[in-house]
Amino acid sequence: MTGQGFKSLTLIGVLVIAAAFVPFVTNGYWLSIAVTAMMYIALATAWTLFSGPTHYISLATGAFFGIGGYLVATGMSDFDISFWVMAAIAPIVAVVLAALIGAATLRLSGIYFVIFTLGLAEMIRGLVSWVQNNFLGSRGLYVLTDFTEEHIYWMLLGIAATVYVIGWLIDRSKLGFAMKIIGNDEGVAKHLGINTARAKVILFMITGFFSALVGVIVAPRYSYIEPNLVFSPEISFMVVIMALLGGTQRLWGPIIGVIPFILIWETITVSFPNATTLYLGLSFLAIVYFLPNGVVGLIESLTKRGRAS
Amino acid sequence: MNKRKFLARATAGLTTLAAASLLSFTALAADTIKIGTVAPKTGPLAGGSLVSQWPNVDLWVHEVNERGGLKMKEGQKKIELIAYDDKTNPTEHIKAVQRLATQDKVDFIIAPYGTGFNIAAAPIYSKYGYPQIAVTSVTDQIGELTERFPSLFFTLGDTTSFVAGLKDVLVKLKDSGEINNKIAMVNVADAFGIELADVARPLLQEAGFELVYDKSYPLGTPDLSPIIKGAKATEADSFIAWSYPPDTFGLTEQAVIENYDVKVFYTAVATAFPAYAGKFGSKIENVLGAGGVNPDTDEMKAYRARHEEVTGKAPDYWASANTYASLQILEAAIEGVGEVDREAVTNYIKSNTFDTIMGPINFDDQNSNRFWTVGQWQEGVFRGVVSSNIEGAVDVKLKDGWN
Amino acid sequence: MDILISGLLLGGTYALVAMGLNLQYGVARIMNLANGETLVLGALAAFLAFTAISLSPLVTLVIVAPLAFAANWLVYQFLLRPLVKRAKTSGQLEVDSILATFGMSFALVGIMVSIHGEYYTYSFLARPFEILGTTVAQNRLVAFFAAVIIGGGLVAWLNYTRTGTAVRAVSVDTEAARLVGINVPRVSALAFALGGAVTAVGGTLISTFITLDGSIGVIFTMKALIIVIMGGVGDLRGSIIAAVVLGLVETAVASLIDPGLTLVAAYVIFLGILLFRPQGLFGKRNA
Amino acid sequence: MTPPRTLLKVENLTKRFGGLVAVNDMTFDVKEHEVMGLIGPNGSGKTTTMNLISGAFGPSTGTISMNNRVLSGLPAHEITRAGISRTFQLVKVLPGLSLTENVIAGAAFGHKKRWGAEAVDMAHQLLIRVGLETQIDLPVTSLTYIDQKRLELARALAGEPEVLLLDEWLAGLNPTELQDGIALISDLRKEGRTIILVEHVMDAIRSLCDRCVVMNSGTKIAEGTPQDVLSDPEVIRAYLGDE
Repeated sequence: MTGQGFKSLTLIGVLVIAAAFVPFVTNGYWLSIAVTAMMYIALATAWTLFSGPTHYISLATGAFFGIGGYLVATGMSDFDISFWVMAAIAPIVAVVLAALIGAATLRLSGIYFVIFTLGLAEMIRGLVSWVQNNFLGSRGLYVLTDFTEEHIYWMLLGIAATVYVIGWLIDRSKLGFAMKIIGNDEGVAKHLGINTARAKVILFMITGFFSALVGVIVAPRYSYIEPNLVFSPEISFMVVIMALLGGTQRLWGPIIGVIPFILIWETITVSFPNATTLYLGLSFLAIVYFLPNGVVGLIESLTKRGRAS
Repeated sequence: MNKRKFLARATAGLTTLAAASLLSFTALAADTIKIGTVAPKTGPLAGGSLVSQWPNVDLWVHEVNERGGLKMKEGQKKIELIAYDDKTNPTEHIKAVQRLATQDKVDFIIAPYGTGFNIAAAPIYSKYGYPQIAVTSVTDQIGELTERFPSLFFTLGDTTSFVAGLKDVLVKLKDSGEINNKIAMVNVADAFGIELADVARPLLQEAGFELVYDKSYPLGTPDLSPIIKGAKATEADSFIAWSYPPDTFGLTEQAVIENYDVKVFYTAVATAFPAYAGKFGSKIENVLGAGGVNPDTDEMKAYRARHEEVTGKAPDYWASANTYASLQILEAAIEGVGEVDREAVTNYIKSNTFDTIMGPINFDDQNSNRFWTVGQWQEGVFRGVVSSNIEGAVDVKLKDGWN
Repeated sequence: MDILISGLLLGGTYALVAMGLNLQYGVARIMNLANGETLVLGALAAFLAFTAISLSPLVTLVIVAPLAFAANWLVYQFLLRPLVKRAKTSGQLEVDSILATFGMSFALVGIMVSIHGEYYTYSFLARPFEILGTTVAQNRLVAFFAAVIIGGGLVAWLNYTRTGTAVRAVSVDTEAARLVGINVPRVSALAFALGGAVTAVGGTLISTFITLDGSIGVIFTMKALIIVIMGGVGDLRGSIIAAVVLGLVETAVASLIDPGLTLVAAYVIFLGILLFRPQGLFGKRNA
Repeated sequence: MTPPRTLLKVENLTKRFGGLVAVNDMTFDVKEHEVMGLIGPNGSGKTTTMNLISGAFGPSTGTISMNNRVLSGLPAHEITRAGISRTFQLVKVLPGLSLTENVIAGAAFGHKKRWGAEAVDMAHQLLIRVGLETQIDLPVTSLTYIDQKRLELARALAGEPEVLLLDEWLAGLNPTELQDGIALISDLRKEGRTIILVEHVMDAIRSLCDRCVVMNSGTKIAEGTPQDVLSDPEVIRAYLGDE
C-alpha cells in the first residue's frame, strides 16, 4: 500500500515537471486553456481534501476564491498595498473564515450543509459589495501587475502541486486516517476517540486557504475585479461538478475530471459558437447517464478488467 | 459488459473527435479577411450585449459584405466573422480571445462588451498588436490604461465626464430655480454603480446639492418599492439611479406605481433601450438616462433604418450608435492602410479623423472626446441633452407626472 | 404598515419561487438545479404571448400549468427515473441529480437565449392600488393572491386527500411508503410534475413585475434552495413561512436600515435559523 | 486482600427525550475487574444508559464519573480517550477499511494511543486473540455476523480501555457461535478487565457476570449477584409482565 502511495506521488511529480514545461511548447490559446484547467485543478483538489473523505458537498469555494481576488484588488486599489502583501493576507483571512464556518456548520448534515455554504457565500458577496459601496468607495478595483499568463500558470501549478502533496501527506497521517473513519461512520469515529469536529474544521481550513490563494493568483488575470464576478456562485458549482465528474474518492480524481471537462467544454464552445450553452447542457446529461461513477470509476473498471483478462 | 465496452469506445471516439476539431484550422480563403468577436450571449450581461453589441456587429458585417467587402490593396475582401460567447465569464473571455488570436489567427478583433472585459482582455490585444476600440467601457483610468496598452482606444468617455454631464443638467435647472438643491441618489451595488455613485457624491456636493437620500441596493433586488418609497419621502426634486437594466425597469415601474412626483428622474443603463419605451409607452416622457443620440442627422437616420431592416429591431439610443461608429473606424482604418498590418492600422487610428454616423471622430491619446453623456425621452425618442463635443443637444425638460 | 404589506407581497413572490422545489426535492428527492430555468420558461411564455398576441399573463398561466406539468412528468420519467433506479444510496442520487439537473439548466438557458436573448419586458397591471393607506402594484397583488390560492390549495390537497396523504408519506419515508403499498415512482413523478407546474406558473406571474432574461434562472434557483432549506425539506408550510419571513425581513431592512443590506439580512436570517435549528423551521431530525 | 476499588460511579442519572423519560434516576457503581450485567426487558433503558456512559448523548441530570473524574457532559471522543470503549447493539464495522485498519482505528485515537508499526503489531495480536487470524486479508464486508462482532470487539480493545461496554454483543448468534462468544468474554474477565454488558442471554449472564443491575421502565429495580436478582419476584414480574 505504501509502495503504491509513493508510486502515485512519483507519477504526480513527473506530471508536475512535465506540466511545468507547457508554457515552453505552447502559448496563446493552449496556454490560456492550461491556465484555466490549472485553476480548476487546484480548486477541485483543494475541495476534495475536505469533501472527498467527509462526503460533505461544500459550495463555499466561490466565497474563498472571491476573498482572495477581492482582497488583492481592494488592497492594491484602495490602500496601495503591494500584491505580495495582499497575497499573504488574503489566504489567512480565508482560513479564519473557514474556521468560523467549520465551527458553525458542525451540526448540519447533508443538504443543509450544502445550502448553508451556498447561503454563506452569497451573504459574503452581499456584505462585501455593501462595505465597498459605503465605506471604501471605489474608482474601480484594478489589479494591474506585470504577470504574464506563464507566470500565472506556474504559480497555479505550484499551488496545485502543493495541495496534492499536502493531501498525500494527510492521507498518510493520523488526521487522514481519522477522516477516512469519519467518512465511513461518523458516529463510530467519535466513539473511537476521534475529535471529529476538529478534524473536519482543520481540513476545511486547508481547503479555504488554497481556494483563496487561487483567487489571489487569478486576480491579475482578470485585471478588473467586480465583486459580483469574483464571488460568483458559478465557480462553486463548477468546482463541485468537475470534482464529482472525476470522482472524489481519490485525490487524483479531480485532476482527471477537470482535463476532459475543459476539453469537451472547449470543443463545444468552438463547434457551436451560437448555442454553446445548450450543447454543454446536453453533454453534461450524456456524461451523467453514461459515466455513472465519474472518470475515475471508468478508469478503475477498465484497469480491473484489464487485470482480470 | 458489452455496454461497458461500447461506452469505452464511445468515450475514446469522443476524445479523438474533440482533439481533431480542436486542432483543425478553418480553411483559409485568400479572398476573405477574418474578424473575430467575443461578447456575452448568456449570463448577466447578455441582455445588454444582445441589444447594443451583437446586432451592430451583424449589421456591419452584413453591410460590408454587401458592398463586396473591405477595399484592400489587392482588391476587395469579404469579412469572415468568427464569434464566441464568453458567458459573461472573464476566464471564458480570455480563453476565447486567445483562441481568436492564436488558433483562428483572425486579422482583427472587435472590442469586448463591458468595462471589466475590455480591461481583462487588453493585455492579449496588446500582446498580439490588435487595435482594441473599446466602446462599452466607462472608467476613470483611461490615462493609465492607454499608457499601458498602446493599441487600446476609448470612445464612450470616462466616469467623471459621465457624471459631470448629469451634474451640468442639474446645475442649470437649479440655477434657473426650476428644481431645489435636494437630490435622492441610489446605485446598484456593483462595480459600475459603486464607481459612479462614488464619483457623483463630491461632484454634486461641490455644485451645491444636498444628497438627502443616498442608498445602494444589491444586484437582483426583487422588490425596489422600499427605495422609491424612501426617496419619495424626501423633499428632493431630483432622483438619480446609477442602475443596471433589470433595476432600471424595476425602479421606473415603481415610480409609475407610486406616482413619484419628481422633476428630474434619471436612470442609467437601459434607459436608452427601445424595450424601455416599449414597456412604459408615454409614461416615460422626459425621463433622463445615460447616453443619447442626435436622431436628426441624415447619417443617424439612415443607420437606424438600416439597423431595423437588417436585424429586425430598432437600435438603442446610446451604445448601439457608438458601437457601430467604432466598427466604422476600424473599417476605415483597415481600408486606409489597405493590408492586414495591425500596427499600421493602430497608428492609422491614432493619427486620422473618421467619418462616422456620430460625426467626425478622432483620438487624443487614444481617447475620443466625442460622446453623449445624458439623454432624455422626448415624444417617443431618446434625444441627447448633454454631449462632449457633439452637436445637436436639445434642451432639458422637466418631468411632469407619469402619464 | 407599508413594510407589512410590501413584505407580505414579496413573501408571496418568494413562496411562488420555492413551493415547486419543495415538492420536487422533498418528495421526489430530486435536487433540481434547473428549477430557476423552469421559472424563467414560464416567464418567457408570458412575455412572448403578451408581446406577440397581447395575451394576458393570467390566460397564459392556464396554458402554462398543464404544459409544464406534462413536460416535467416526462422529464422525471425519462431522465430522472433512471437515476433513481440506479442510485444505491441517497447520497448517490443527490450527486447524480445535481449533475443531471445542472446539465438541464444549461440546456434550458441555451434554448431560451436562442428564442429571446434580451430582457423580457412588458407592462401588465403596472397600476397602483391602495390598501390600508399603502400603494402597491396591482401585478404584485395578483401574484400574491395566486400564491395564496396555490399554497392554500396545495396544503389542503396534501392534508385532506388520499393522494396528498400518499405524497406526504413518501416525503417522510420512501421505504415505509413502499411497504404500505404506495406506488412510490408514481407519487414521485406526480410531485415532480406538480412542482414544475407550480414553478412555471410562478414564473409567469413574476414576469409581470420583475424584468427577467434567459440567463437569470440561477438566481431564482438559489433563492428557492435557501427558502426550502430554511423551511425544512419536505414541509410545504415551512417553505411558505420561510418565504414570508424573508419577504418581511428584506422589506423591513430596505425601509428601515439600508436597501443595500437586504440580501445580507436575508442570508443572516437563513444562517441563523440553520444554526439554531439545523433541520430548518419545520424539518424533522434525521429525515 | 483489599476490597476492590470503585472504578465507575453512576449517580442519579436521568435522560429525557421530550416528554419521555428513558432513564430515571439510576445510581450504581462498577468496581475494578468486575463484569457487571445491565439487564431488563426490552425498552427498559439499558441501551440508553450505555449511550449515556459512552457519551453518545449527554444526561439530562445526574453524573457519571470514573476514577473520581466527572465524565458526563463530555463529548464522546473525550470519554473514549478517558478510557471507556464500546461495541454497538447493531454491529458497526468500518466497511471501507481493512480488518487491520479497523483495529488500528481503535488504537490510534483511544485511551492508550498507538500509531505506525506498533499499532499494526497490536492489531494483528488482537485479531488473532479474537479468532480472526485466517480472515485478516478478507474485505470487511465479506465477514460473517459473528466475525464482524469479533472485529468490533478487537477494535474496542485496541485502545486498552479501563472500562469496556458491550451492548448485546451476544445477540443474534447461533448456539455454536454463542459458546465461542461466551468463551471469549470469559477470557477477558479472567484477564481482569472491567466490563459492563447489556445482555438478554440468561446463560451468559449467569456464567459471566459478577453482579447485575436490573432496569425496568428506566429505573433500577434490583441489584446483586445474578442468582439473587434473577430470583427476585419483582424482576420476574418485570420480565413476564412485559411479555
